[in-house]
Amino acid sequence: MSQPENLGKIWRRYKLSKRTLRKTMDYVKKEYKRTRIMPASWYLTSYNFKFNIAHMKPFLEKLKQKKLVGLQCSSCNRVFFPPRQICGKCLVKPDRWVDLRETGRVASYTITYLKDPESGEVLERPIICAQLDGADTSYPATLSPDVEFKDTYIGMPIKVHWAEDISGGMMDIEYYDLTEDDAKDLELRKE
Amino acid sequence: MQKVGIVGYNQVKLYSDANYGRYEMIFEAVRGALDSAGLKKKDISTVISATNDYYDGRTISNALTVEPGGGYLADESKVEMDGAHAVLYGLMRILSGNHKLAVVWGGSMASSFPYHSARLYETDPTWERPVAYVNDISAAGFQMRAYMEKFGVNPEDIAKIAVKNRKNAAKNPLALAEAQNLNLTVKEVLESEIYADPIKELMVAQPCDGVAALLLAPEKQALKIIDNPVWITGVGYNQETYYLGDRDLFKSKSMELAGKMAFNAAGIKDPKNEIDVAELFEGYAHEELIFTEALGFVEKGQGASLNSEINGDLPINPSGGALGGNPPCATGLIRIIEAVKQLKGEANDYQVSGAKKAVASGQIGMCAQNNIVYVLEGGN
Amino acid sequence: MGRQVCIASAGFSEHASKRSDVSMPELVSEAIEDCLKRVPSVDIKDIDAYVNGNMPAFEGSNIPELWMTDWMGARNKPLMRVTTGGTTGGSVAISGYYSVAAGLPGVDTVLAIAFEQQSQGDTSVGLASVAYGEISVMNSLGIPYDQLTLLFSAGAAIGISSYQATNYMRKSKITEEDLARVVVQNRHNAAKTWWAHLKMPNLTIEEVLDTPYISYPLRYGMVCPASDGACAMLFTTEEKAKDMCDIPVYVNGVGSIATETALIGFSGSGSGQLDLSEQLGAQKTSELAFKQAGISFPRKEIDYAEVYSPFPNQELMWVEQLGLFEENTAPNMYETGVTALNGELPVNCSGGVNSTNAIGASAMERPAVAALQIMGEASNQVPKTVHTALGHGWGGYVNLVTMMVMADEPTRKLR
Amino acid sequence: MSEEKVIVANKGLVRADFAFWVGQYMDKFYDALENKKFIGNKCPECGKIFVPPRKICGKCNKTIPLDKNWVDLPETGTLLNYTVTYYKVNDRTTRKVKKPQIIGMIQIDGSNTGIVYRLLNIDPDDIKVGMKVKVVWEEKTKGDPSDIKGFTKL
Repeated sequence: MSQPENLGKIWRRYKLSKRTLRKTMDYVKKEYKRTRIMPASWYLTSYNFKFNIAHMKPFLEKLKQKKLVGLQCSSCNRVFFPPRQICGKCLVKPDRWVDLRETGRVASYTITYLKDPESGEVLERPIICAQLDGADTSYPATLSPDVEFKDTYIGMPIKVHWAEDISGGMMDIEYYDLTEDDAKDLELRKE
Repeated sequence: MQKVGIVGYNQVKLYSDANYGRYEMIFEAVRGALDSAGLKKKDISTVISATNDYYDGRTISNALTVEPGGGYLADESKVEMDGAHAVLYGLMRILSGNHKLAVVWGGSMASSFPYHSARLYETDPTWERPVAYVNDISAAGFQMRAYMEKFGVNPEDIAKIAVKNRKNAAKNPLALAEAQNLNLTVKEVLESEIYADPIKELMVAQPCDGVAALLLAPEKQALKIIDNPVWITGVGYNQETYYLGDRDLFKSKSMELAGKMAFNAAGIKDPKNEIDVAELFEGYAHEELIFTEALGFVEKGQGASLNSEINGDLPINPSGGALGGNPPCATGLIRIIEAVKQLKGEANDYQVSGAKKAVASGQIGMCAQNNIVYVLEGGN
Repeated sequence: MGRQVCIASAGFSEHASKRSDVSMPELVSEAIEDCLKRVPSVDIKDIDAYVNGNMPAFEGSNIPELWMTDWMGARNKPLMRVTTGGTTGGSVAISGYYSVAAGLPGVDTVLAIAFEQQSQGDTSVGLASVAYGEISVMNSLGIPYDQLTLLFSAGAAIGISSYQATNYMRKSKITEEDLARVVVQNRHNAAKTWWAHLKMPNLTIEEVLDTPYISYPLRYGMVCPASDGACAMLFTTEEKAKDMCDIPVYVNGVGSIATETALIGFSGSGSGQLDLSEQLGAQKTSELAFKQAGISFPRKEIDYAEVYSPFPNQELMWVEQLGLFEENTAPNMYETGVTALNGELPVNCSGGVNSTNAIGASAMERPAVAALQIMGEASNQVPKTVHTALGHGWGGYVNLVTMMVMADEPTRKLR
Repeated sequence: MSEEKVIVANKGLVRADFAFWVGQYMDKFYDALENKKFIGNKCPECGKIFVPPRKICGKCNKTIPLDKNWVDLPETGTLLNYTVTYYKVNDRTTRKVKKPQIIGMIQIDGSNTGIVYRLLNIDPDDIKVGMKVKVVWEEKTKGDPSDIKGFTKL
């Protein structure tokens, strides 16, 4: 079995090879006769996606006051953040609001490579699954631009960074800041 | 075939533009079905849904409905056909002995998608779809003309069916409000807008929003859950060839074969006399006649002569049928539910007196290319 | 209730990135031809019923089985269509099994067909359209579109797997080399499978690691291709199967337990799947299937496994989650050759989804290959005798799993 | 339910484009259409002639070889069925058009199947099932289904 290694180190080791941009890999190919094609389109623009977001309203109201609340299922006591309309486990509508703190953990993360549409440069951006302390669910969010992407790790403590203009939407949590890690018992700590 | 019990059902009222979110509607249907049987979420062992990626506007239309549909940690699958086909899969799972309670739900929101475009995607994309002359509208027109030409049937006879079903729908509180009309006349039907000549607008089942759910259980368990389950004693399904030019549109070969299979399974020799009520998924008024004939209730071409009113010789679609509201992916399932209501005596205003055995059908495809038939029997 | 079900045959069409020489129904007919070739006593007219499926939004055709009726020989035959996204193939195979197990009068021999011609479609839009509805609701919650693009760029299949990969790498403390090793084993195996897509007989770990990242830690060279192809399986009753083939393969356990959707969840409500490498659905599915099959010690009793792994980390995850290996030991098994062709428990000797991915068909190819391994007729046949095997499928929004456990003798108790 | 609802309905944002491979049988057929000709292929067992051609005869379940059994067909046919509709269904929306279009099912002489196309320059009252029709080609053919402009009275 391979040696346990720090992910950051692995990242650095292969960082160079990332630049080689070797896009083709040879494989045994067989050519097939090309026949005509008939085009068709699926216009999703003519679809309406209908949702009832009544259960989100109190949550959005609280966001305006820079307060975080989760919706709790009174049957299984799971706390949903963002609020969820139906608890699938119990097949009931959760109806209890609980206050949540602004701190949380990175439940999972990945680093994406998106081309900047203007400059054409490939941007590296870590995307995290953030789980707030006290909530039983996580959701995809962004990290503070100050955080080096290679410093990301699972279990990393984070804190809500509020946007300057609060509008009562999910984007009021602009991103998550890194906070001091005081958990000594964490299995794999950042070295 | 061993019989399988229907132990609960629920249907959300049909709306042309429902004040519902999609997940909410599914939740309401499934939760209601469970409540109707007095069961809880943990009792569900398998969930079969009927949705369609092109109707819901998303790939894997069942991926996000797992939770509202009761599928969390249940043996879940999806049938991408009519709701009645989903019941078939639920039935198979129960009959295999692997499962003790199956939830079957189906439905979509026609207010959210372009129905006719989605139907167009069913056609042969290498030949018919680019020019779009074959679509559900023109296919239905061909079918009605073929039926009329072959048997010399008048448009009035077909309009009568539309009148009957829309009048019946008026007695059904869950039917689509737009389809309910107690004072409709044949003349009004014939003078409504041309849809695909000879089909007029009021002969067409209007797509609408709706979800329905049904609970199935094996015989032994069903009797523990409720006192008077309705039994599925026979099922038959069949598909005929695709190209309209290859088919005899004046009859429904697939319905004939499906009916034969179902009656054979249920041990029914003389459907005409043994069946008390039928709930057929008629996309258009004339299809009810074609199906009635295909199932052997009347001779070919004589469909119009049958008295199919609620108090008639063989009541057909006392609930109003699909003309009383056609939520894609749920309509066939609702037909089964309506048949169950008749057999349990729960149909109130449109109850057929003394119904013991019923037939329910579902369909999919141009001119009902694939049909499915159920034979249901009342308890005790 | 119920009856024993056997797999009598399985067949494939050739897979390639562009099967531009055939239309969708013609592709399907190729797989049927190959399937029936193995059972000379069976004519297409002997098929009693059909079960079908593909991933429709990837190909732009709604319910294509209506159109391809004649090509499948399904004219005037019962037909049911089952689709569940990535697990479509597995779901179709399972519904083929149930069609026979139910014992409906006149339905004994069932042909299950799964197919995909991805080169026709817009896979990226297809994949993203899983979440279009949710995008719209998240818009209403105040998340602008450009932000969503960023979040969702890591939200499609590859994005989800990269989350899984980071979680798994953290737990088992492996390097990217371990991931590349899995890829190399798969592509080498694919080279010996006649219908596979990415046949790379000389691939090395270094070559894989020399490709750019798509989404950390997954590299271009580690990712499954998009293929065109079809797969067919013939299910029938015990009695009939004995007449049809030498070694009928009994389907002893099936399962398809769904769990909570991952990442954004439904209507943008997040997910309770916190550790994506921990798959409750897979665990419950294997529990159910093994229970039906009477298997208590999967590690000892399973001789061959085909798992659904478009990405290498998944292969490592699944073999653990399905109960074949102890947690976090899978990478070691790949390093020491336990999972190789001549190993103790060979995995994915067909090259797996990592080498051939016709999405709708992929999850069916797993049980199909597993069945052929038991029959001794697989393209890349393992040297040892295979008695019990499993075929697994994964898909949906990381929440759908299918599994089929099969053996050369019946162990399912009829209840 | 008494609780208040807040329904949001948002449009989808994109469209997906597809390109269907027609396969070698249809490819030959479109080659012929491009040259303003009809061809079909014949089932070796039942002798039925298909327009457009198919790989497998659904009735006999026989594969028709690609290189054999091709038949040249005339430009004339018989009207099997027709309908008049104001609806024009295309991929985008369901449009209602001002002028009704007549859609007919035509059996090309010598073939055993019906194809569905528009009927041109015919008054709806003059149409009779069983009447003879003739193909009208598009001036510039591209080798796709739109090469056939429609059919008109012979």
